[in-house]
Amino acid sequence: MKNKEYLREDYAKTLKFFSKGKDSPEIPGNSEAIEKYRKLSGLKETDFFYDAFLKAKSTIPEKEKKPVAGYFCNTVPEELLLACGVHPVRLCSADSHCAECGEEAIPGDICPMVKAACGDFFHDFNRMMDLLIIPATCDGRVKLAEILSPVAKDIYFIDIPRNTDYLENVNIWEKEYTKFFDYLKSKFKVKPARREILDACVQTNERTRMYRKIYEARAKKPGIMNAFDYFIMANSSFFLSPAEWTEKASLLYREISGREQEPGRKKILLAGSPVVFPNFKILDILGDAGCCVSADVVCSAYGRLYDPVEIDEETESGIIRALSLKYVAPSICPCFVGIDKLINTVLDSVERYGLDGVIYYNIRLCQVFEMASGVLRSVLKDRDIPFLFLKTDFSKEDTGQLKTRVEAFMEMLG
Amino acid sequence: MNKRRITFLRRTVQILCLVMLVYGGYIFKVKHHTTQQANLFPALKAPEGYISTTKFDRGSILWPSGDNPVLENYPPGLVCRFNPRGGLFKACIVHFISENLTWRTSFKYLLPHLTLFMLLCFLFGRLWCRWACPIGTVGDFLTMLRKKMNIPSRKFPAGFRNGLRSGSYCILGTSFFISALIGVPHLARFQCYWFLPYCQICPARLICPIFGLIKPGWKDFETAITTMFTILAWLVLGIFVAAFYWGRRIWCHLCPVGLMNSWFNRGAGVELKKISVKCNKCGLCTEACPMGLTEMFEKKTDGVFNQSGCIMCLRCVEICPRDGCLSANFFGRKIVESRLKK
Amino acid sequence: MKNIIFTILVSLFLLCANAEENRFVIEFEYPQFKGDFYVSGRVSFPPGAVLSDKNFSVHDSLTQEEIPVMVEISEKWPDGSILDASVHFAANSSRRKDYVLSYGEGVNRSRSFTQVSTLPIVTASIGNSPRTEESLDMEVGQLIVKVDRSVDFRYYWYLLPMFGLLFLAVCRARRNSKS
Amino acid sequence: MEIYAGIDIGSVTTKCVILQGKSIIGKALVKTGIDTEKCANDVLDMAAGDAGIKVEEIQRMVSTGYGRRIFRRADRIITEISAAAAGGYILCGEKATLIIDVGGQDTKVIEVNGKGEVLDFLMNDKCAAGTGRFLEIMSHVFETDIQGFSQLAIGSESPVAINSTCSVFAESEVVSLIASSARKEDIAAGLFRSIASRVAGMVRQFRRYELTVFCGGGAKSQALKGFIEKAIERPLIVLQEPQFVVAYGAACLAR
Repeated sequence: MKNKEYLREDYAKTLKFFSKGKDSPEIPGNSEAIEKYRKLSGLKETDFFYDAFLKAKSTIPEKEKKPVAGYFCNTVPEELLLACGVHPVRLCSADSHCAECGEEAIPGDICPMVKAACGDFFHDFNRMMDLLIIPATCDGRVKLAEILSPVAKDIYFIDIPRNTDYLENVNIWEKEYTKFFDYLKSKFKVKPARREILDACVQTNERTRMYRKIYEARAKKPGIMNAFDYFIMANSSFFLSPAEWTEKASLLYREISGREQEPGRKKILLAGSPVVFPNFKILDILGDAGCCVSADVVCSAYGRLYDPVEIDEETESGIIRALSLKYVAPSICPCFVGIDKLINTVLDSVERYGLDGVIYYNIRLCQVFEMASGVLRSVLKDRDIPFLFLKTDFSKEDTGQLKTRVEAFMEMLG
Repeated sequence: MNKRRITFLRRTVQILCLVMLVYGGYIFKVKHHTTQQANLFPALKAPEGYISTTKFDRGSILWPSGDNPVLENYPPGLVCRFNPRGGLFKACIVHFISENLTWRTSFKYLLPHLTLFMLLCFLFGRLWCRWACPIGTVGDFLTMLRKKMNIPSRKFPAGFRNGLRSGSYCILGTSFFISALIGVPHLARFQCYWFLPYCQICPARLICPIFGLIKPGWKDFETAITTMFTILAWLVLGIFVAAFYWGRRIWCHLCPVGLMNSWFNRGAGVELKKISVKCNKCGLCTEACPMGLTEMFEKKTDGVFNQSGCIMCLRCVEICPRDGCLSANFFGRKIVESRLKK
Repeated sequence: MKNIIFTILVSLFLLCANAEENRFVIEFEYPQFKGDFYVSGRVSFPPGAVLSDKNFSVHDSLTQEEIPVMVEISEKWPDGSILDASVHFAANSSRRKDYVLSYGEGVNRSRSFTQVSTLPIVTASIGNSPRTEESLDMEVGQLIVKVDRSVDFRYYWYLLPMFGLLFLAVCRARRNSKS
Repeated sequence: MEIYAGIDIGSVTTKCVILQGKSIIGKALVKTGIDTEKCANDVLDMAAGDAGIKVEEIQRMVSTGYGRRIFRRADRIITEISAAAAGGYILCGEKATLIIDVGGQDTKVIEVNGKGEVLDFLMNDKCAAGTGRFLEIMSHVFETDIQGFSQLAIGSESPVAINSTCSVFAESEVVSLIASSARKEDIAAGLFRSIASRVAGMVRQFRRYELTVFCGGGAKSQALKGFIEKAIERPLIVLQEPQFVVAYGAACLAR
């Protein structure tokens, strides 16, 4: 018995054990949080997004009557999934309760986002969906794929080189995405025509366009939409279909564009780790200190929705290359090589929207984000742009300390 | 899928230029004169019946006074120059210089044409190549055909492109050398078939007359020299077709006319500017560049980045999804800048 | 820089190669008899060299005295310049002279005649250019090359904008490469 | 003459400074107990007694520090960072560029401009490493108080290398060093040096530290001052009673 070869199935029993007693799809505290933020919102049209969050887990797989694929990270090309008739759902979770659950399988000092993602599955193995796609972006996700593989229905692994230099790697991306597309075709037994991929691209581009309108409106007129609404809206694109999202967001845009800006607010750029519902701790703190998150460069909102697919040649290869140029090349995640992209984006946003300062939010134990902050800090200091680094996790114990910092930062801005 | 305004404008201009260059003579209905000597260069042969080969209009030439328009004396199919004698501009500078070298025409006669050529190059750089060049337009149709066939384009490494550029210098040098050699007294008795050596193998020789319904001299095998040139012309045409079909504008690195245009490119009036802080390094500009240039993507500082290879198609400006990252300027005045397509 | 050097070299090359040729020596054998006779020769020109029949004349090579000439144009280039012309002028066998045909923009013939008498005709060769139905072998090797020293401002003022443009282009290119 | 008060409710001690015009007329310091608000009221009464005035005579009060929101009588609440900047700036004059505040719970390094405004600041993480609390815990290990601990460190000639700055792990490291019969002085100096290098690391991020003011409870330790000076290769200015700088700054901001 001792010398028996390890098989993934050996671990499945343990995983099933972890999930015992937590198998309700509802995560405790989520609906209360949604109602709390809904009350803070002064907008009518955000109701749809809050409702979508309430129903997110239970309804989507049934409603769509389509196969559902779950994925992590920004580097999975949604358009290919849409073209294959699959409903894509981004599974990134940031729930402190889930993170605690996840600690049973992922002990130690690991990024709480990874733990939460794992704990999320222990809550509800239905979230495995028909296919789980995990791109090799950060180390935590790579190992998460292995840990979950005994219980997952199907796991696909996209291997993306760490260097996001277009010239060196565009062929690798193309190869990797083509492989992924071929896999999807054979798994779901479909043969999407070029037109169908193009239609999917049109859908996501419409979404991008609408997102940019809202993004710019917020940046130019501070206070027309609070940060909770904004992130709820952006995060709901994780599981809503692009067409539905665009439709509702356009209503929201119409509503906010009629509102007047609140004068005298300090405009802040939020950079760093992803802000994902329900971990709005950082937004709570910023809101209490009276600062207005006018723009952001975090991957759960800006990084996901800001860049469109621009297709140069409408051949299949051309489309797939264009997808890689949307998803991988402009990525500002510090997991990849290319810190200059992050810094340039921050500098450009600050200049373009006349922002007062930059707050860099770092989830504890995400080392790459923390390392990138040092360079950003030094660059911003040279340009006399106020910068604040906040390192925290999902727990509430350091709220007081963070508040002091944010308040001091606001006092510093005057 | 998106509204591509620059592409639409460019295609319109290209087709207009093609029509004007090929059928301009018919459209403007101007008189012109030719002789049977035109068969020296088969592409120049005018359609039968349209031109009287024996009669000519005495005294219609007024040189250099200004009352002969650019398109006077314009035979159809003669795309290589707008006006063979005395007009304002000869489109193909290689043809024009070769001819002058061969006939040992006084340098002073060159001056007006050279000045105009330089002026146009100074204003627009290599804009000609992507917006007006008739064989480029033909090549673009081939590229469109490939896209319809769902065949991916080939990307070529920088070394290959530089090699083509060196090849272009060689072709240009050889062409001028032969042209000049014909004209040297007492040196050699070249036959007239040798003259305009590049024009004899230029793909335009075989392509453009088709539009004018002229027999382009596809099988000109009368003497050894014409046979050689005809075979070479077919070879070059093959390279041309292959280059445009698979490599988009890779041919333009080899074209000696484009080469001469490109000398003025860096200081041209049409400027491409990049504000690199707005750039997110997605590489779309390089992906979309028909010449396969990478400098614009690599550039890390702000400013003008006209390169000698750039043909000013403004595709990069059009495709860039970052608001205001790339822009096309004319002597510092902004014409168009990149933004998200509506 | 490489390009600029290349441009300058090409320009120099063009300058050197484009020396102007505008004179032919008219070669013919003097007849045995004494008295007047016509010299008649056929001459071909490169395209663009001679635009009108006024643009060439015949001179006594020694005294530079202009000889009255009759010119018949037989063919033109596609651009309208003269390809082929017959030149007739009267000579006398008692005084042997060399005749030179000058042509080009700067030449303007003042003396010509049109009436043809019945004098004997001696065929001259001017610029050796045998031609067949399909080809024209222009023996440019037979030409006497002389540089016309008369400055023609009508053309040479173009040098000004040319160099101006070149200067501007180089300046702008340098500025652009600096930024 | 108007009278102002600044109350700094820190995690270890609560300080109060009463100003009349520009001069300090009264000050008081107590240990922060479990009832923070009572503590704040007590210290205010003590300071008023010190100044010889009644609490009602104070025109404006500003509270700062970790417990600033608990003290409800304050007219204005500011963060200790702004208060420290103001205090250090007013006490040292316009040339101060950097203010180091080693407090009980956290260590702050604040950059000020020529007008006493905060340009930038750094704070240590939520754990006790590099703070006054760390020194306190270590002095307990050596069975002395902070001053004695500091004196012990000054007597050292060759400080040992201590890697851990986490209070829990440093304690066990110290215990094992004592067991290996290292000199007590050297161990104490090693501990001070490890904190100093941490503070110096924060200071060096600012790149301009010509005139650095050192305040907060930690500034009372000569050893810490010496080690920070050695690490940043610049002299530090320590004010007379460094613990009151924040409270003084708060009182000044009440004006």
